[in-house]
Amino acid sequence: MSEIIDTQPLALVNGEPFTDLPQDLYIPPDALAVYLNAFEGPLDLLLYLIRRHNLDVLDIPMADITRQYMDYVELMRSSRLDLAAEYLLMAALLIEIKSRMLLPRRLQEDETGEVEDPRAELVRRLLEYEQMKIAAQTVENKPREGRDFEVIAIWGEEAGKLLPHVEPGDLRAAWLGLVARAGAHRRHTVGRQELSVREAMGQILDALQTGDFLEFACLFDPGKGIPHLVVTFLAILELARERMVEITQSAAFSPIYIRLSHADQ
Amino acid sequence: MPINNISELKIVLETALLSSREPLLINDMQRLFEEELSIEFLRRALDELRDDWQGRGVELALVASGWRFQTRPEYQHFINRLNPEKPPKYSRAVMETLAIIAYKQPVTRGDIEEIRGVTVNTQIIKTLEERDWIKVVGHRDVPGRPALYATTKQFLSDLNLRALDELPPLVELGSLVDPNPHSGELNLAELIEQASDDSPV
Amino acid sequence: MPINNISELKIVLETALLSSREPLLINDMQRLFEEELSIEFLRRALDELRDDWQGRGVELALVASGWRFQTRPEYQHFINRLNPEKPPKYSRAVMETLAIIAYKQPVTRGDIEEIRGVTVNTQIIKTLEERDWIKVVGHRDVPGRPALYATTKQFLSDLNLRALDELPPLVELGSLVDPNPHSGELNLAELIEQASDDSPV
Repeated sequence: MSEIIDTQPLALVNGEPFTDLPQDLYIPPDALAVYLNAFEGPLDLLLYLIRRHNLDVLDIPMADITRQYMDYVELMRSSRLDLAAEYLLMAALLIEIKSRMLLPRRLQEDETGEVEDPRAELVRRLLEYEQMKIAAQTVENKPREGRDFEVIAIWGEEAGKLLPHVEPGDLRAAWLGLVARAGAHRRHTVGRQELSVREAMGQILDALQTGDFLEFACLFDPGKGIPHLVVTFLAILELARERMVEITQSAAFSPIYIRLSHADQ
Repeated sequence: MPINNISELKIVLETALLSSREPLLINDMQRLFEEELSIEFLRRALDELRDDWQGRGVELALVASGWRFQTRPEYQHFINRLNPEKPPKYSRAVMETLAIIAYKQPVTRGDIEEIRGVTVNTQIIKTLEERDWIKVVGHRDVPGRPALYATTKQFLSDLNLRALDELPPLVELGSLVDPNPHSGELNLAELIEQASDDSPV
Repeated sequence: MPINNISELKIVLETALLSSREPLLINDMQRLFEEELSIEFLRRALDELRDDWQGRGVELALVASGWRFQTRPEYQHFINRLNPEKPPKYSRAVMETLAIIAYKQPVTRGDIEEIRGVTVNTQIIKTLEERDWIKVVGHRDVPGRPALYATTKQFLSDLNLRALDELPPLVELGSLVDPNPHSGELNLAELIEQASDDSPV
């Protein structure tokens, strides 16, 4: 959301009591981006405007709707152009329809014998979209496995014998599910570098399992290249920071020893 | 161990259905027995079994991929208390895409974009594919040969449906006018709330 | 929905036990109900339930990790005649615990609980240890000296990975999954706060 909002004027929104909206539905620019996030696209916004005014979709007053729609798009354009692209396209369409309606009607009939209304195509799209919007809600409300009911599969010998299969992608999916549940504000990024360090931490702890002191230098394998040495070093620092290992050195330049914290206990 | 009567048959069917991870078709159930049992006999046993489970927290249901035991939604709140984790809620974009595929299948991504008026994020398609609710069933014979998507049996089963035609019919919107005429005085918070609320009507 | 009598209690227990992937302890079962039910009451209901299931192909059994429904061995040969089943799946709880250990190792149980927001069942850790996918690699130097878990070589080879950094990178899911299940209840202040937050939603 942040990308489509200037943080500075946002305070203004908070500062001003926007409780009553005038008839033309003017929305302050800073709130607009927030507001637009609630829409799935230009059709959704257009539908909303029409529904808000309690207009019959089949009889859209093009001039009013176009003007209002343009107000939105103009506001949007000033804050974020790429988001506005699809909305601009719709604006162009609205204006085209409007201008065609201003032209003298060509008394040209189509196959069904009706005079072509420039709004027809837009109306068709709006109705189709709204129909799908309602359908989406219907599908959402249907009882769903895992949310509204569970499938039964009790323990059997066969099931006990076979071990579940796990793919790396399943782990990622599990993690993403976690992040989604944890909420929008917490961001868990684990970079490749951090992972390597985490892995090295595990390996070092493993090497220290005996509880004995190991010499600092033993933990490094120069054959694996400089990145590996750096990662190992970072891992040791991280282990020390998280107080998982003790690092001791009796005097300057004497060997450095590492062991598990409280290995003697 | 031959099956002598319907009670014995019901016990075996119940055991198999309770322990199977996947729904069972009548064909599958015929394979449970050494002797050949007629479909009518199995069908009758299943109907009786379904009646036997009336009034319990678990029911025997027939869905797209076969017969299965499942909990009744009325008992979900007990189970949820045991397991406080909530399954993810899909965004409106995902649900709209799913609805279009379900009702208009087979469709290409372009078809979906045409209806929604916005580009369809690849991630949306992926999410639905990973859930095993949609799949590619072919390609349209136009330049670029775009993939045609359709819903899966899994989708129907997960929504407790036997077939696509059990989805509620689409609402005809010929002259639909907002049933909630607004008062004229609007409040921004309310506006946003309404707009972010999923219910369209 | 308060529990008025033992029949109602039995229905709920049966539903929970049939749908749970892991055995349930009496403690777990107490969590099913809003009101506090005594262990004796639950115990009595379980005994009755066990009796009710006499003579069926499925039994209610008390195993080391709790109560569960399981198929009676005498009926196994029927089930074996069905196709070899698809391998079972780990529950979401197990998968998430594994994901946290894999991506954040070494971690304590407390770390896992903090990320998942729920307590970690001992059974989950046991399942992963028995699979030889995780192990204790040390203890954190804080009160209680909790065990630090990390993934094993076995885990990498079973997942066909050479090193941990071959795990799929974690890309943010964007807004596909609604992070806020109560989006209907959003108010303006909250929305603006979210919008000004730097973290992507």
